[in-house]
Amino acid sequence: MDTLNADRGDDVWSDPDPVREEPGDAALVVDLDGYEGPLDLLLVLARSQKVDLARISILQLAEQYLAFIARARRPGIEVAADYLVMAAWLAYLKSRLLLPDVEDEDVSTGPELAAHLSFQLRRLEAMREAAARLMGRDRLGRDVFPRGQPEGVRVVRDTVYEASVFELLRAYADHRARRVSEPLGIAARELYSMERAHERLRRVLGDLPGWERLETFLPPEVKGAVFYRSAVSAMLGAGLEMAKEGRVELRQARTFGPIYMRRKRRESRAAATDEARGPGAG
Amino acid sequence: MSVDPRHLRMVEALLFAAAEPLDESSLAARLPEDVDVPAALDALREAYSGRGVHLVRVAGKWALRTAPDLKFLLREETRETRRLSRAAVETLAIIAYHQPVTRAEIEEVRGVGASRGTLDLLLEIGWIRPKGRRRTPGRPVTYGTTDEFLAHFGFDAIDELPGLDELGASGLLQPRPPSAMIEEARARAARESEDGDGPPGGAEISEFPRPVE
Amino acid sequence: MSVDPRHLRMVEALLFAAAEPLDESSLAARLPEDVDVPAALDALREAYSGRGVHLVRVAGKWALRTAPDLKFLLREETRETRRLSRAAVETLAIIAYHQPVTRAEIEEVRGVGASRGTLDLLLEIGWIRPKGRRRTPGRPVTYGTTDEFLAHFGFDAIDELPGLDELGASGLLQPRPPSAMIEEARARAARESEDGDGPPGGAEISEFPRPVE
Repeated sequence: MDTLNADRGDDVWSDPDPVREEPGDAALVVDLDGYEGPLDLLLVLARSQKVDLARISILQLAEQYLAFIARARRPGIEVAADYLVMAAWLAYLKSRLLLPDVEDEDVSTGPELAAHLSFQLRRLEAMREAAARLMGRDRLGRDVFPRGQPEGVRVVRDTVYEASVFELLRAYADHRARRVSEPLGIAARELYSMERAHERLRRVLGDLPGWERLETFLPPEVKGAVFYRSAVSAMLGAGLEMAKEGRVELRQARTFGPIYMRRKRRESRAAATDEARGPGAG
Repeated sequence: MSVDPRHLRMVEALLFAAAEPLDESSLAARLPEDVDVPAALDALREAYSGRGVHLVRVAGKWALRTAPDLKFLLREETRETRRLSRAAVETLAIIAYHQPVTRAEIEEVRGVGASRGTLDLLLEIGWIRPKGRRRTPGRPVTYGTTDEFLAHFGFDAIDELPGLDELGASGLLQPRPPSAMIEEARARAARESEDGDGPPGGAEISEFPRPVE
Repeated sequence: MSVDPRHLRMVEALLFAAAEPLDESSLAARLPEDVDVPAALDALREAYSGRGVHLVRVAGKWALRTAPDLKFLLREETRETRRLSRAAVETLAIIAYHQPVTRAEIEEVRGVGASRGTLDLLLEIGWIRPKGRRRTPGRPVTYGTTDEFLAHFGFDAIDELPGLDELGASGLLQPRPPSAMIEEARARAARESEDGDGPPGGAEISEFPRPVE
């Protein structure tokens, strides 16, 4: 894995076979290497129509692409998934272009889809031209040069120490990456256990005759959101347990609403078992 | 209005000695108070035009640079700079023209996932930097170009990017096609479905076009 | 005898860009054959006399130098910019991402004792400052970043620092196993018991009821 990454690091400079950049694809894409994804292939095909990109026939382009992919899929050779997804989409587009428009506000019409594809192609081509123009400029250190022996007037800066954003991000990323290779240690965490909740509920229940919010039963030492959450769920669990034993009743008026609990009265023990299974235990 | 020649040679000396481009306030801070810095810079730029060294403005600052037409003399003495991959060059152009732009938007324009290491490389060269966050779900980081980018490619400001206005006017820097483009496509589709009972069939593609290397 | 101005500007550009003084034969080697190097040098020296920059001969070689009478402009001691050490950058990054964070926590995260000098240096530069005290035994001081930190690195707010997922996406961070997530959860749990300002993106637990204080 490390070797692979190192190789790709170099590739960034050496204008690599673009499809290979995605690990895993390299073995599959035999006929399509040299193309940087379906959009790149489409752009190359579109150029073969030898007209302004604004005037290409999207229908014809879809045909060309589908024919190309059909040939690329010789027996035993697989074509990368994204090329097939594009093929499926273009087949759909073709049908939309050839059939009358559906009267449906929610579905884009064939021409709209075609316009979007044409837009994407023109935008990609525009960016490629822009990139070529950019790299063809007179560049510092290649075409134009600064003074070779500066004598040292520098812009006075407020800070004496220098560090770039890149260094900062790199340092943090390196640090995270180093952590990962360390032995895995699972931090012990203090949580409120069911046993403790059960015990506490048993103890405090006698003092509370009426309906009380579940939170009132929480122990006073609850601190921190994680601990709090564990205490709430342990308390609910203990409450349900005791409801099953017929010792408490639970009630919740609405979803995510507050949960209430009270001691079960002894006289109505038989009837209350059903009640306890009602809203609270659901 | 003519500039005092003594002031001119002071500005000249400072710019020659400087290791990096100087802005007007840094120049003014080092010069006697009575020096009209903008006027002196203008006069100096004039004096150097046509010479082997030019006074240029990069990223809002002033610097002396060898004349571009003399690159044939100077190129050989530099090590062959390593060539950036097509992916890196395109990514740089997209960031320059669409900034601030998120990684997902770059991928959308290129039609492929950004390979790991491309942004990393551009960050390391110092041509791009994180600019902020997009106010959309997930608040993704946006990227833009740096002053070093401007200095390297010899721009005074980012709006000097070649073709920027035309691209902006054509709607190609927008995330969606402009409505004019959709109308056009609609008209063409109408024409095509009229005269084409037989779509032009894929058979004529005898030679597969190869991508430009 | 007059010198072709085109030759003059070639010599000028070569001398300007050269990293060291050039002798006449190395100049001649880079110039077209018909350039009379000694004559061009003479003419150039003449052209620069009285200017802010002089063409001078040092140890038999030629170089452009600031005019001696203008050295006073450059003499002002330039403050040297020094790069931060690796350890300091890493400490700074940890503080930026984990703030508020105590010295002991930085040491635990880095796996080495943070030298007192590193924190002192960052405090002195003004990129970090004490933020409050942790509610744990000993009530240790916590640290966080300052506005100067944001200004230096060009961020508007601390949450503009790219997140871990974005570092991964840009290729800066290698994929990690879930142990890192455990660390994160632990760090978050620790932050929640903090009495200083909340964590930078403190909204993550807002949907749960807070314990009554």
